[in-house]
Amino acid sequence: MAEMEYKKETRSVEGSWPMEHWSWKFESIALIAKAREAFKEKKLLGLKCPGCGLVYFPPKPYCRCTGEPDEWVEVKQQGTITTYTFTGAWAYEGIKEEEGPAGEPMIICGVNFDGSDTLTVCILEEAKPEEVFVGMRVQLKWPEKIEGRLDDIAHAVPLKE
Amino acid sequence: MGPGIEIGQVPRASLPINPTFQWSVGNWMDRFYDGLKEGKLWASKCPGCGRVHLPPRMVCERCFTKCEEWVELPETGTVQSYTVAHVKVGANGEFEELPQPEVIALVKQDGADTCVAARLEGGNASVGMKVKVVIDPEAENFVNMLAGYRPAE
Amino acid sequence: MAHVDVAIVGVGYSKHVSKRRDVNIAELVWEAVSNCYEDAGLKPKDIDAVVTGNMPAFEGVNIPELWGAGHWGAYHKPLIRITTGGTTGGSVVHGAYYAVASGLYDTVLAIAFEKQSDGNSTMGLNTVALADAAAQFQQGVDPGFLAAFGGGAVGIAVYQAASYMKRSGCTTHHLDKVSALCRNNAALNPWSHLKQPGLTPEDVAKTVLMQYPIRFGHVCPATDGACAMIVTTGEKALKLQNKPAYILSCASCSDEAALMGISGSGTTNMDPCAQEHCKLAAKWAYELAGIKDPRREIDVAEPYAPFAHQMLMFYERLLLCDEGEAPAILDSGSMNLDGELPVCPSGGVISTNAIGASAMERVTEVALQIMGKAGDRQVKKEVHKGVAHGWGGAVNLNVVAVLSDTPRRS
Amino acid sequence: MRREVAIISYAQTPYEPDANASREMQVLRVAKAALAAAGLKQEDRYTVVTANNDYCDGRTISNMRLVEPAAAWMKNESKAEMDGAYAALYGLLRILSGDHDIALIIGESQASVYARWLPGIMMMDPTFDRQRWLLNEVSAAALQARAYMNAFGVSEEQVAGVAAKNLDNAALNPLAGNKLAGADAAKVLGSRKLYEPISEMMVAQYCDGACAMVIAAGELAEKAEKPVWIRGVGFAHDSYLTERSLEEMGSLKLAAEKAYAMAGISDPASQVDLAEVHENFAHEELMAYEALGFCGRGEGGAFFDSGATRRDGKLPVNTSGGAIGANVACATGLARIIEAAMQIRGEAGDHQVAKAKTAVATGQTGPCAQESVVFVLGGE
Repeated sequence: MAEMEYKKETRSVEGSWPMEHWSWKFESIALIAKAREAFKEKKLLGLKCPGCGLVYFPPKPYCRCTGEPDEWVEVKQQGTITTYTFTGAWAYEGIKEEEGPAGEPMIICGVNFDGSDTLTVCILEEAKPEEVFVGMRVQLKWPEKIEGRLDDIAHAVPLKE
Repeated sequence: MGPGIEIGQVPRASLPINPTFQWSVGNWMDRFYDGLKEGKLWASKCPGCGRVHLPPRMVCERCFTKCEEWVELPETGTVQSYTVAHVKVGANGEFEELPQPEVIALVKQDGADTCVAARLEGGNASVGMKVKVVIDPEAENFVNMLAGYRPAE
Repeated sequence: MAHVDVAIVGVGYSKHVSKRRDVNIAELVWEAVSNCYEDAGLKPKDIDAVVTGNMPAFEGVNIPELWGAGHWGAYHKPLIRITTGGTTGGSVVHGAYYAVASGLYDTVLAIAFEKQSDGNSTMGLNTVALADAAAQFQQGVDPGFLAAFGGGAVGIAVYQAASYMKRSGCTTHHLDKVSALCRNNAALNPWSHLKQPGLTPEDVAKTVLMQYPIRFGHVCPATDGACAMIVTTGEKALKLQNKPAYILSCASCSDEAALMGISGSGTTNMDPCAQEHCKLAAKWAYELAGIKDPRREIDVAEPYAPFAHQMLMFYERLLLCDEGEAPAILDSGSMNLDGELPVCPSGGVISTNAIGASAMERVTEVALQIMGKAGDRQVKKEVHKGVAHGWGGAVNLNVVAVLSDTPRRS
Repeated sequence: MRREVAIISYAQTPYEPDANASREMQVLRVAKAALAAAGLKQEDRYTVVTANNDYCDGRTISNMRLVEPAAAWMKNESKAEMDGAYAALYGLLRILSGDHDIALIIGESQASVYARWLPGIMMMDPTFDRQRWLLNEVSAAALQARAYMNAFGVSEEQVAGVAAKNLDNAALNPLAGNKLAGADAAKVLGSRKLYEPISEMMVAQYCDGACAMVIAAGELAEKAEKPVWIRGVGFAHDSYLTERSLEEMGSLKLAAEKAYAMAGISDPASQVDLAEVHENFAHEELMAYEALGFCGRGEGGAFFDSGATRRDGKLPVNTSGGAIGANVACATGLARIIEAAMQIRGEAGDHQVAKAKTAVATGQTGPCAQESVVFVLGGE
């Protein structure tokens, strides 16, 4: 029996995870649908946990304290940046990027709106990367046409106090 | 849900995304498929305890020895178990009726110590029945080159 | 009730490269397992239980132990599969530690692996959040925004890095220095994936920016690789090794997923770099291990840092210094192989990342340093105690293990 | 064992084909109920071990989003990607180490989320069987059934009889989702043929649900009103289904031997009062009688015919309806442990058996019960 020689490249079997046949259930979609309705009246609705008082915005059906948030409370439209990043090519800290990620520069930040204890992610407009810092105050910027979409609340501008 | 909240029917969401994979079969299965290309059944043999694996395995699990010995097995084998299938699993994971029943058998090739799961032609089957392997070197998917078995007569 | 001492007596790795197309998953793992048996001088018959894990999204195989474990000497043995994403390797070590410490299984084989070339690594990571993406698309979020806000291929790390740099005064130059330090250490480690001897921070600064502040040079590779480890009781260890590495303690802690609320909800984990749960896990581990002052008692650290900033950030969250001190400590040279507290002497996850295995490889690397078996990458100072760490999920899962050359003083 | 560990409390959701709740809310409900029943609050020190599967949940790192629902926020949490009984075993190891005194164990999945038989196909050998698409959990079990029935002359009526027993028992279990009072062998044999000899009613249909359990040593166990002590535990891995004899459940036999040795049981048939067996298919319960030592090799059919395993028999098995009554991937084995504990505590309501001092519960993972875990439980 000839000594076994080893190939570097052996056949590959093709396969998949047909995730299109999976479907998930979310109470949160129903809760956020109510919040999205309120967007049309330019209102932000968070859900307060009876167990520990935390306010989730956008709303969430369960809390880390194992309570089930059940009281709608209005959340302010000013907030604080808790974390951020920039997409697209840009010049920062003096380093000019010849080739960098495609797309025009965008500042994406996590915003904690006053009156809530959670973060939601927004694109910060009317600001340059150098101006952004954790703790920066921002103001929600509604789109011209508010259709009650989740990304109606995805834009903010620096707060002029 | 809390008193102030009633959800009614819980909403659902899904996504038309299917991650794909490409599993390298390794040198033992690659040699198995090379053999089938020439109409041969190559099985790995354990130098430690003599167990013969078909499909071949790099390591004999019984004595944890690398199986670098090979044996070519005859086309005949014995049905260890079988099932008459009335359904198959559809792409969505649910059962679909088969147009007519087909037999799936676990066959131990003469000289092998492990089994191959494959279709058994001819409709009637019994445990201990003698069968012959059907090899299709031109199978569309190489995993089906060992196409199945038919009664040995 | 006296504590059952748990000691590592064998470590085994497979080769770590970007593509192993000459082996299947089970065969790749066999390489690490057989090296481990050899290192320990043991055989499958000596093993009382097997603990295994990987992150199945990368291979698309559900519970690969069912088909593969025969290749690993697990025939007819008790086997349990523990998987927790990025922390899997560490969670598997914890499983093996508890199995021995329980008094029910004296000698346990721990196995962690990933064969990322069998799948698509980016898609594998995406499957962590596709369910939530599905929900968000349905509520009016377009895929482009989701991809950008999700941080693209680098995920939440970009937000974490930005926040950390603001909190600690860490600059992009520090990130470049971390990559250079790790990749040079990796060059001395035969089992590492990326070996770039002589890499300088300036070289790293020239690599393409992926998303602020993370460059290609600050990010780990995708690796095919496996790791195996044998642990046994302190008593049996001394018959096999004159200097076994004891696992003094294991602790993990989980927080709410950072940044991305479920399906669009808000999340209370608002600052992905705070990592309070990492501090808690470290605190618990040090308490169990009897360590009062980690920054003086710990001799070597292997934080899990697939992204450069994480080596400094987790150095702080492992309570080895105060908040914001890590960049200065890096500058002082203390983290080098010849420093007071060497960090990632193995080259770290930024040089080698077979995701399922990586958190175990942090433990095995600390063990090799303690046993004096780390070859060219053995640190200069004498190593008595070390800490190994892993993070996973949306940076909301953390595992810590504390190792020592002496058993736990009860 | 180094420490006496007891089951302190437990909770189960109703088991339904398509629950009107997400997996997160089902986990939250059982976690809160189990903690409350043990008199525990989130501030108390406990470790959490969950059992769930990335492919069943359709979520890689399926435990990542379960941290808050599993009452595991800021807790020492881990996950076994197998049946919930393995999570119970792992929780036990954590307590026996002395590093933990209390463990919350949770098992969950939802058949309404995943493509029913695909996660099982994804378990098959990716270099051969998987894309040949012949082997799935049911066709593999059919090959097992044929091998067993042929080897020991077990009839389809006997297998159907087990399914009928469990469907009838399930009618007395308010949580079971799959029940048929007065079911008989003929009804079962008349159900849709899938892979002979397996017809639809012999299959433990996957459904939605979750269950949780608190186990503890030390103060909480001593203070507990009706602790159910864990006397013995064992688990074992068997070879891939094409590389072993399918005439017996090898891993269950090995696991049972270890658990019995630890519990000091030498003659299970007389020392065990009842069993809750994780039977994914009716024929597996007959095979389990043999693997668990309730009768000799090949005598499972006769043992069933003797009526011993009926609700009023000398060794009742699956009076809860078993997996055929309710089968939640990653939770069914944990539910068996809970049902056995309920019997010992006399809390099994309509399906309570008279004599329940020593009970056996089993869990399995993988095609043809490739991986098995056994618990032996005892009252005071």
